[in-house]
Amino acid sequence: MSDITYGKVATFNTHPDASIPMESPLSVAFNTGSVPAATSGSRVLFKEQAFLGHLILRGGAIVLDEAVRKVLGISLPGQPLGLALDASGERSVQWLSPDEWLVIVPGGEEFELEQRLRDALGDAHYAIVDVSGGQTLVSLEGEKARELLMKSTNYDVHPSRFPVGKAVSVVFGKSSLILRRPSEERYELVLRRSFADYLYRWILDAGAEYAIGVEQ
Amino acid sequence: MSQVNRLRQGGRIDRARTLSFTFNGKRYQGHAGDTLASALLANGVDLVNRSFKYSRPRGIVAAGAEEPNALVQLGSTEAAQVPNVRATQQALFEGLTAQSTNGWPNVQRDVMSLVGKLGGRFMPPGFYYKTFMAPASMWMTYEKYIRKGAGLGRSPMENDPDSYDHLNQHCDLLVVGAGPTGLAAALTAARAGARVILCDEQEEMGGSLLDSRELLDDRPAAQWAEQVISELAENDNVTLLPRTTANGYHDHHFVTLHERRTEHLGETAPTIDGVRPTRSRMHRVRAGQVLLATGAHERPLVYGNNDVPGNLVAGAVSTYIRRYGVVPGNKLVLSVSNDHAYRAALDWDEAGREVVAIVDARRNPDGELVEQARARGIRIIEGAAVLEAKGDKRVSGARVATIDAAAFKVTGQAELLECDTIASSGGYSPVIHLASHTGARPTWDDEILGFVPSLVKGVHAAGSARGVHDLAGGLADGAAKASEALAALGKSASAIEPPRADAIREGQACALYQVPHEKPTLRAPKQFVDMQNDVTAAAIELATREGFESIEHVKRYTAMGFGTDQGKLGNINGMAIAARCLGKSIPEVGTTVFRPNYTPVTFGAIVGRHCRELFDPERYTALHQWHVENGAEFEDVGQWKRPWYFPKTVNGKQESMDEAVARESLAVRTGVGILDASTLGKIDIQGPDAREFLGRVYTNKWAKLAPGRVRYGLMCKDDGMLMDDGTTSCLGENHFLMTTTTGGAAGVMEWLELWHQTEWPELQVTFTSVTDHWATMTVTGPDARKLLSEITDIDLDREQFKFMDWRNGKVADVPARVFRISFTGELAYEINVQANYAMHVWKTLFEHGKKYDLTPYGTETMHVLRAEKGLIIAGQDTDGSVTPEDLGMFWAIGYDKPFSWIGKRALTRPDTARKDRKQFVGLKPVDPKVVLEEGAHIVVDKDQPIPMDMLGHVTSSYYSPNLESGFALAVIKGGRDRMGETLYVPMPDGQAHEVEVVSPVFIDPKGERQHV
Amino acid sequence: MFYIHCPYCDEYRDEEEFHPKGQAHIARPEDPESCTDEQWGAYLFFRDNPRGIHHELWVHAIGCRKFFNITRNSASYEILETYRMGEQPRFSAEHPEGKSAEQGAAVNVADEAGVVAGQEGVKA
Amino acid sequence: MQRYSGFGLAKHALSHHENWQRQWRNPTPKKQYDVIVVGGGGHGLATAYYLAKNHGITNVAVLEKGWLGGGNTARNTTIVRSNYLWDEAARLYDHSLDLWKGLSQDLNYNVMFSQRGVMNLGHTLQDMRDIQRRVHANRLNGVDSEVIYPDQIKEIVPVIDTSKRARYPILGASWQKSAGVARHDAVAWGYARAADALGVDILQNTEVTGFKIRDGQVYGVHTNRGDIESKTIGCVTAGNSGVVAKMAGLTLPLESHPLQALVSEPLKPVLDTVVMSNHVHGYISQTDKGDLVIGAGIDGYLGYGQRGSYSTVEHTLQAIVEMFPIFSRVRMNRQWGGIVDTCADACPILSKTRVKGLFFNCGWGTGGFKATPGSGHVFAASLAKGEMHPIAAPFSIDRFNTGALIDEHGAAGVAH
Repeated sequence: MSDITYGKVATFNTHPDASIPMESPLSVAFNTGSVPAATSGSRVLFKEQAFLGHLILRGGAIVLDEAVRKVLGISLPGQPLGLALDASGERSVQWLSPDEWLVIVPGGEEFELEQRLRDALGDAHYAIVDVSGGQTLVSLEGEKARELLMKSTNYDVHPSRFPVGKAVSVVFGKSSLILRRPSEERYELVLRRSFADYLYRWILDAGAEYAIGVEQ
Repeated sequence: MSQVNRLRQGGRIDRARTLSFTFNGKRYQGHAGDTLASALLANGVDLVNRSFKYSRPRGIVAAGAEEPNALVQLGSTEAAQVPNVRATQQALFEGLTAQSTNGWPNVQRDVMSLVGKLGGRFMPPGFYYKTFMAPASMWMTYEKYIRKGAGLGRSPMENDPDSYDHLNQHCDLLVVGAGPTGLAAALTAARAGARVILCDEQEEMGGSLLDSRELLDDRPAAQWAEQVISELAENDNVTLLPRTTANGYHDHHFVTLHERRTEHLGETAPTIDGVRPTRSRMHRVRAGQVLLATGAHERPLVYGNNDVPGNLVAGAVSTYIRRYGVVPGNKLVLSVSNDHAYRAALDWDEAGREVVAIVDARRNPDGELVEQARARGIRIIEGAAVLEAKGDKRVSGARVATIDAAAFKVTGQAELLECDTIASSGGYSPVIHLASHTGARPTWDDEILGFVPSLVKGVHAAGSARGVHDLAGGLADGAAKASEALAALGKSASAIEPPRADAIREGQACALYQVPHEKPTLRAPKQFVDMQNDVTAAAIELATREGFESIEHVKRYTAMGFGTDQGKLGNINGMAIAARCLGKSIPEVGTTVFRPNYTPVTFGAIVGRHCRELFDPERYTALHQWHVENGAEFEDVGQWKRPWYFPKTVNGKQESMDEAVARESLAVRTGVGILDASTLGKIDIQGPDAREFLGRVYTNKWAKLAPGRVRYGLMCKDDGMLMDDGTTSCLGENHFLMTTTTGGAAGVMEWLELWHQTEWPELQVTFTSVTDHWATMTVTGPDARKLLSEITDIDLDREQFKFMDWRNGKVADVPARVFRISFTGELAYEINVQANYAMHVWKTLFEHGKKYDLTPYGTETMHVLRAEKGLIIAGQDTDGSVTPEDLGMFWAIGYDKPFSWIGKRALTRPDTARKDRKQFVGLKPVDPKVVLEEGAHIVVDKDQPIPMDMLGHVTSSYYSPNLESGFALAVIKGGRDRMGETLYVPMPDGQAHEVEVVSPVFIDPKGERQHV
Repeated sequence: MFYIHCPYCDEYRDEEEFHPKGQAHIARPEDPESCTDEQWGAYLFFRDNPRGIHHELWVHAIGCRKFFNITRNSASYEILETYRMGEQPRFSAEHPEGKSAEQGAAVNVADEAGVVAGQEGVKA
Repeated sequence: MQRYSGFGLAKHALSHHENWQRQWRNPTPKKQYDVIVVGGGGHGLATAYYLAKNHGITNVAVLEKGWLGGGNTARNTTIVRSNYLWDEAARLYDHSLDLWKGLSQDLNYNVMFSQRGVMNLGHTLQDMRDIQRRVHANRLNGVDSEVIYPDQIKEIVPVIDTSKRARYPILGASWQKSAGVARHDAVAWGYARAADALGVDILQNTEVTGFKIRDGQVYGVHTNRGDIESKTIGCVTAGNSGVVAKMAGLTLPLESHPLQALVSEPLKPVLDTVVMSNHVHGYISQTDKGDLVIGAGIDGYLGYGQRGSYSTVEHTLQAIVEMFPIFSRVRMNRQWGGIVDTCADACPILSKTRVKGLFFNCGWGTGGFKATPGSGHVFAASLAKGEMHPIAAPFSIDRFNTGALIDEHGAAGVAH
C-alpha cells in the first residue's frame, strides 16, 4: 500500500513498482515543438533535469533545520532567498518564505525522505507536501544565459545581486518560476507543469538570437 | 542628383559611402552618417511637408527630437510602413523610401493648400465647437468629411514583419544624455566602480561636442568625447546605449529606454550573422539614481510667416554645417536674443556662404562671439528682430525692424533683407520632460529664461538640463552631480577632473518670444507657435479673449503642444504669449506638464515578445498531447486550454458540436465516458487546525468529516456572495485536499492565505497548491465500475467504496487516489495520479475501455450533464450577486456553526434577506425542441410593452439527448415560489418562448444513479 | 512602477510581483453577529481613501506569498515603509516624519531564522 | 449669450476675430447662493446648468479648485454608451444617452457627439454568455443593443483580426450603434458657457477647505476665497470625493485609483468605431484628429497622482496589438492618468448624506464621462427638490449597508 498515515496526516508514494513510462512537463514541447540542437555556436544551453523529487516543507525554521540537517546533511537556509546544496550538488534546500522551503532530490528519493523527515519531526506543527509531478527543473548555461534571463524577468540577475547560493521566485514572461543560482556557470529554473510549454516557447524565442541549444 | 548644399569637406559623415534614397518618388543621394533631414537639405529639398490644418508648405526647422514639420511616411512595402517618422532622427540607409505625410496629390501642389489659404481665416481655434450644429441630424455627415482631413501618416495595413523585445536592466546610476555633461557624469560614476547605464537618443554619442566650435584640452571637443566613450566601453559595469531614447520616468526610478536596434540599417530588420535581431528593444531600467543630462532645446522666435521653408532654429544651422557638412541655404539672416546663437552665423560664414545680417534684439551686445562676428565684418542690426519672413515655398526675404520687446511694439521702419534662410534663437529651454513625468512641477528661472526641473528624491539634473549652458560648467556639473548621486547610494565617487574648456564670455540674453509686428497680432501675418498643430499667436490671443485663462485651457482650446513633438519648440513661446495677453508673468500663467513619451514609441516595442503565441500563457494538462492527437476542439478557460468536445469524423464528415455533445453525453448516461479534470484547483491543507479553518471559510460543516470521506463546500466572501465551490476530502484527521474551480484556483489559494496570515495566524494550518502535481481523470457512467475494476486493485464494491468516499490504490499499476464523486449524476470515479504518470494511466484506460466504447468528453458535455443534474458552475450560474440561499443550497449552510463563518453575517442584511430575491430554478420549454438562449431574460407578461419587467435570466441552457428536450437553469425573482408557473422568454424576433418553472434537477432527483 | 521592499524577502522587488489588497488594518469584527448593518457595511465597503499618507495591505504574490503593509503617500507615491502583519507603522498622517524607532516597530529587516510565520500577528 | 453658428463665424472672420466674447465670466464670489455645486468638472457644470435651466434656480455657484473641466473630464477616453446590464444602471445611462443626442443644439456648443457605435468583444464562451445576457436585458429595457459575430465585426472594423490565429479568438460582440464618442473638453466648456449665460457663477481657483455644519444641517463652505453660504450643497468631485467627504466628517464606500489612457500619433482614418475588449483588456477608438485613443483597466492601488504603473500600459498595448496586429509599427505619443473613484459594485453614488442639505454625486469609477448629461440632469432635480430623483434613488449610499448593490462588475463587459 502506498499510503501511510503519519499521525493525522496521510502520505503517499506516487511511484509505481513497475517500470511505467513517464512524461515530463516538457513532453509536449519536446514532442511537438521546436527542439534546436546545441551547436558550437550556441551561447545558451537549455537542459531539463526531469523527474526529480520535489518536496515543500512548511513550518518553523528551528524545528525543520534540525530535521533537515539530520536527514539530508544540509543546513536549512535560514536567511531569505538562500539556497543550500549537499556536497554532490544533487540535493538542495531552498528558502521560499519564512516558513516554507523547497527540497529537491534525485527522483524517487522523495517519499523515503518525507518519511525520514516525519520520523525526525515527531509531533511538531509542520507540513511536507510532495509536488514532484507539478514541476520540473531546467538548467541554463552559456555566456548569454544571463542576458536571456534579463529579457524574461525584472529581477536583477547581476552577479553582485544574484550570487551563487541564491534562489528567488520571479515573474518570467507573463508567468512565473523559481530562479536559482547553484553555481557560477549555471542557472536553474523550476517550471510549473502547466506553464512549462509556454515558458519553453518563451525561452526558445528569447534565446533564438543566441542560437540556443536544447539538450534533452 | 547633386548634393548642392553639401560642403566639400567637414562633418562627421562618411563621404566614401554614398547612399541612395527616395523621397516623394524622387531619387537622391546622401552619405553614411546622414540623417534623412541632412540628406534632404544637402540635396536642396526645401519643402518636406504640408501643415496639418492650413496645408501650408513646410521645411525642416530643427535637427533633432524637437522637429515639428519634417514628418515622413517611411517604407517601400506595405508591411514596412512607419507613419510620422521625424526626418531629423532617421539615419539614412541605402534604399530608404519616404514621403511626406500630408499633401494631395503631392506636397508641391497640394489642393488643400487652397482651402488653407481661403479657409484659414474661418478656422480660428474652437472653430468646430461653434459650427456644424444645424441641423442636428447632419453632424455625422459633416464629421465624415472632417475626418477625411484627419491624421498625419497612415497605419500599415499588413502585419509587422519585425519583432521587438524587452531587456530588464538595473544600475546604480542611469545617465540620460551623452553630451559633455552626461559623459562627465558617467565617467565619474564608472571610475568609482558603479553600475552605470548611459543612453543617448542620437546615432552617435557626444551631443553638442560633435558640432562644437570649442576645444577641450586644446583638442577638438569631439576627440575628448571619443576618448571618454572608449574608456566607458571598456568598463564591464557600464552599459552604453546609443540610439536609445529615455522616454518615460515612472515612479521609483523606473525608466523606459527605447533602443532603435535596426532602424538605421533598413526599413525592416536585416539578418545579421544568421540572426534577425529585434527591430527595437525596450530597456526597462530600474535605477538607483537617475541623472538627467538631457541638454536644452533652442526656442525659435515667433514672427510672421515663420513657418515658410528656410526658417530654422539657429543651433540646427550649426549642426547641419558642422556635423553633416550641409549648409541649408545661401544667404542667411540670423535673428537672436542671445550670444550663443551667434555660432550659427560664424559657421555659415566659415562655410563660405553669405551672412546677410545678424539681427539682435538687444542693444549693444558685447560678448566674445559678437566681437568675432563684428571682426568678420558681419552686419549686426541691434535692438531689432525679424518681423516677418517673405516667400512662399522658400524664404525670399526678411522684414527687419527695431523693436521694443518689453512694450511689444515695433519702433523703427522695417527694412527688407533679401535672403533665403532665416535662423532664429529666442533662448534655450532645459529639457525637463523626464523630471516632470513624476508630476513634479518645474519652476521658472528668470536668470536663464526657462523652466528648470523640480526633482524628486534620487533624480538629478545637470548641465543644460538645469540651465548651466556653458561647456565648462556643464562638464563640471555632470561630474559633481554624479558624485552626489552615488553618495546618496552610500558610494563614494570623486568627481573627475574635467578637461579644460576655454570660457567664452557671453553677454546677458534678453527675453523675447513673440516678435511684435506693425499690425496687431490678430491681423498680422500668421505667427506660428506650434507648427505641427498650426497654432498661431493669434489663436492664443483669441483663446484668452474668450476666457480661456489657464494655460491648460489655452493648450486644449488651441491644441498647442498636443502634436507628436509635444510642443518642444513652441510651448514656452505659447505660454509667454498667453502671459502677455493676460497681463501676467509666465509662472503665473502656469507651468508646463509633460507626459511620457519624450518622443513617440512603437507599440511593438512596448509590447515586446508578449504577442502572438506568447501574448498570454497557454496552460496544458499532462494529457494535452493526447487531446490534440485525438482531434479535440479546445475551450479557453482562464489560461487553460481545455478540450471542449471531441468531434468524430463519420464518412468523411466531421461532427458538429451539437452532434458530438449528444454522442458524448449519451455515452456517459448509458455507457462510460472520461474527462480530463486536471485543471481543477487542488490545495493540500495540513495542520491541527485545518478542520477549524475549513469551517470558517466554507459555509457548511466540517467538524465531523472522517478520513476517507469527501464533502462538497461553498465558499463566500464576507458580503455573503458565492465566490467558489468544490469538494474537499479528508485525507487524515489533520489533512485535507481541497478542490476549487478551474478559474478560481489562484484566487482561492490567495484567499486562504489572506485569512490565515491576516486574521487567524493562531490557527496551525498550511496550504500548498498541488494543482499541477496531480492529474485527474474522471471515469463516469454506468460502466465506470466495470472498466475501472479491470485495472485497479481498489475494492470498488458499492458498499466498500461508497459515493463521496475516496480510496488509495493502484490504477494501471500506478499509485492513485480515487475519489468517488460525481459531477454528472452518474457513477463516477475521479482518478488522481502523479502527473508524470498520467498519460500511461489514461492510455491504459482507453485500452481497456475499447470494449465499453469509452468516450472522451469535453467541457461542453460536462456542462450539459451537470446541468441535467442541477449542479451549478460558479461564475456561470452565479455572478457575484448570488448567495447560497439564492441557490437553494440550505443543506450546505451551517447556520448553527459556532464560528460566524465568512459570509454568514451578510445574509441577514435587509436586501440579502429579502424573500423575493432571484433564486435558482430549472426551466422547461413547453416546446421540447426549443433550446433557450443563455442570457435570455424571463418575464411574466410577454405582451408588456418595453421596458419590460424582467424576473431574471437563463444562466445555462442545453439540449438534452437524455431528456430529448431543451432545458435550462435560471435565476428568477422569488423563483422557488413559482414552481409550475408558466413564464415567457421574449426573443429579438418578437417571439416569446413559453417555459415552465421546475426544479433545477432534471435527472435522477433521488441521486440513485451516482450511488449505484 | 513601484519598487517595494518585501519585509520577508528583505529586498526590493518590482511591483509586478505584488498585488495591492486595499486599506490596511481593517480587522474583521470580533463578533459579526452583534454588528449592526451599518457596522458590517463599514467593514465591507467604507474606506478612508486619503490623499496623502495611506496604510495599505499588499501581498508578495509572486515571491514569498506573504501579506504585509505599506505606508505610502497616495499623491507622491513615495513609499515610507513596509512592515509585517501585526506590526504598527512608524509613519502616519499624524506622524508624517515618522515616530521614533522605539515607538514604532516597523522596520525593514529580514526575518530571522526560526520565526514561525503562523505567529506573526494580525491586521489590527 | 453670443450665439454660435457657421454664419456668425464667417462674420467674425471678416473682423479678424476681434469681437468674440468671453465664453464665461470670471465673477467674484457672492456671500450666499441657493445652491453650491462643489466641483467644476463636466458633472458639476451639467448639474448647475440643469438647475438653472430646468428648475429656475439660477443663484448657483460652481466652486472649482483648479480650472473647469480639468479633472477626469479632460482625461478620459470619451466613450458614450448605455448598454448596462442592470435595470437601474441602464435607466440612468440611457437617460444620459438621450440627452447626449440633442446636447450640441441645447448648449449651442458642438460637443461633437459622434454616434459611431461601440462594440464590446467576447473572446470566451463565458464572455459570450455575459454579452447575450446584457444584450437581452438591454433590449427589454429599450436600450439599443445587439449581438454580432466575427463576420459582422470584420465588416464594421476591417482592420481587426478575427482569425482563429489569435490567442483568444474573437467569438462575437455586443454592438450599440447609437453609442459613440464626444469631444470631452467641449462638454465642460459648453455646459460652463450655457450655465454662465443663465446666471450661474463659475468660480475657478476656488478651493473648498471645509464645510459649515450646524445641528446636522450644512449651511456653507469655507474656501480659499472666503466663506460662502448655502443650505443645499452638491459635491461632484470625482476622484477627490473621499477627501471632500472627510471635511464633512463623512466616509464614503469608495476608493480613488489611477486610470490610465494613451494616444498614438495622428493617423489617417483607419478605425471608425469604438472597440472594447474586457477579456484581453483594452479599448480603442480614433479621434477626428486621427489619434488612436486607447485605455484599459484601473491600477489596483489608491492613487491621486494622475499616473499609474507602466505595466498597465504594456498590458493594454499588448491587448491592442493582439486585436489589431497591424498597429504594431504605429507609435504611442502620450500617456496620462486620471483619478477614478470606484465603488465595490462599479456603480455611482447619487445620494443624500446624514448631513442635511449635503448631497454627493460620485463613484462613477471608469464610466463617468458618458453619464455627464444624465448625472447632471437627475442630480439637479434632486438638489432642487431635496429628494432624490427616481432614476437616482437606487444609487443611494445606503445600499452598501442593506446589501442592495447593483453589481455591474459581474456581467457588464468593460465598465468604461
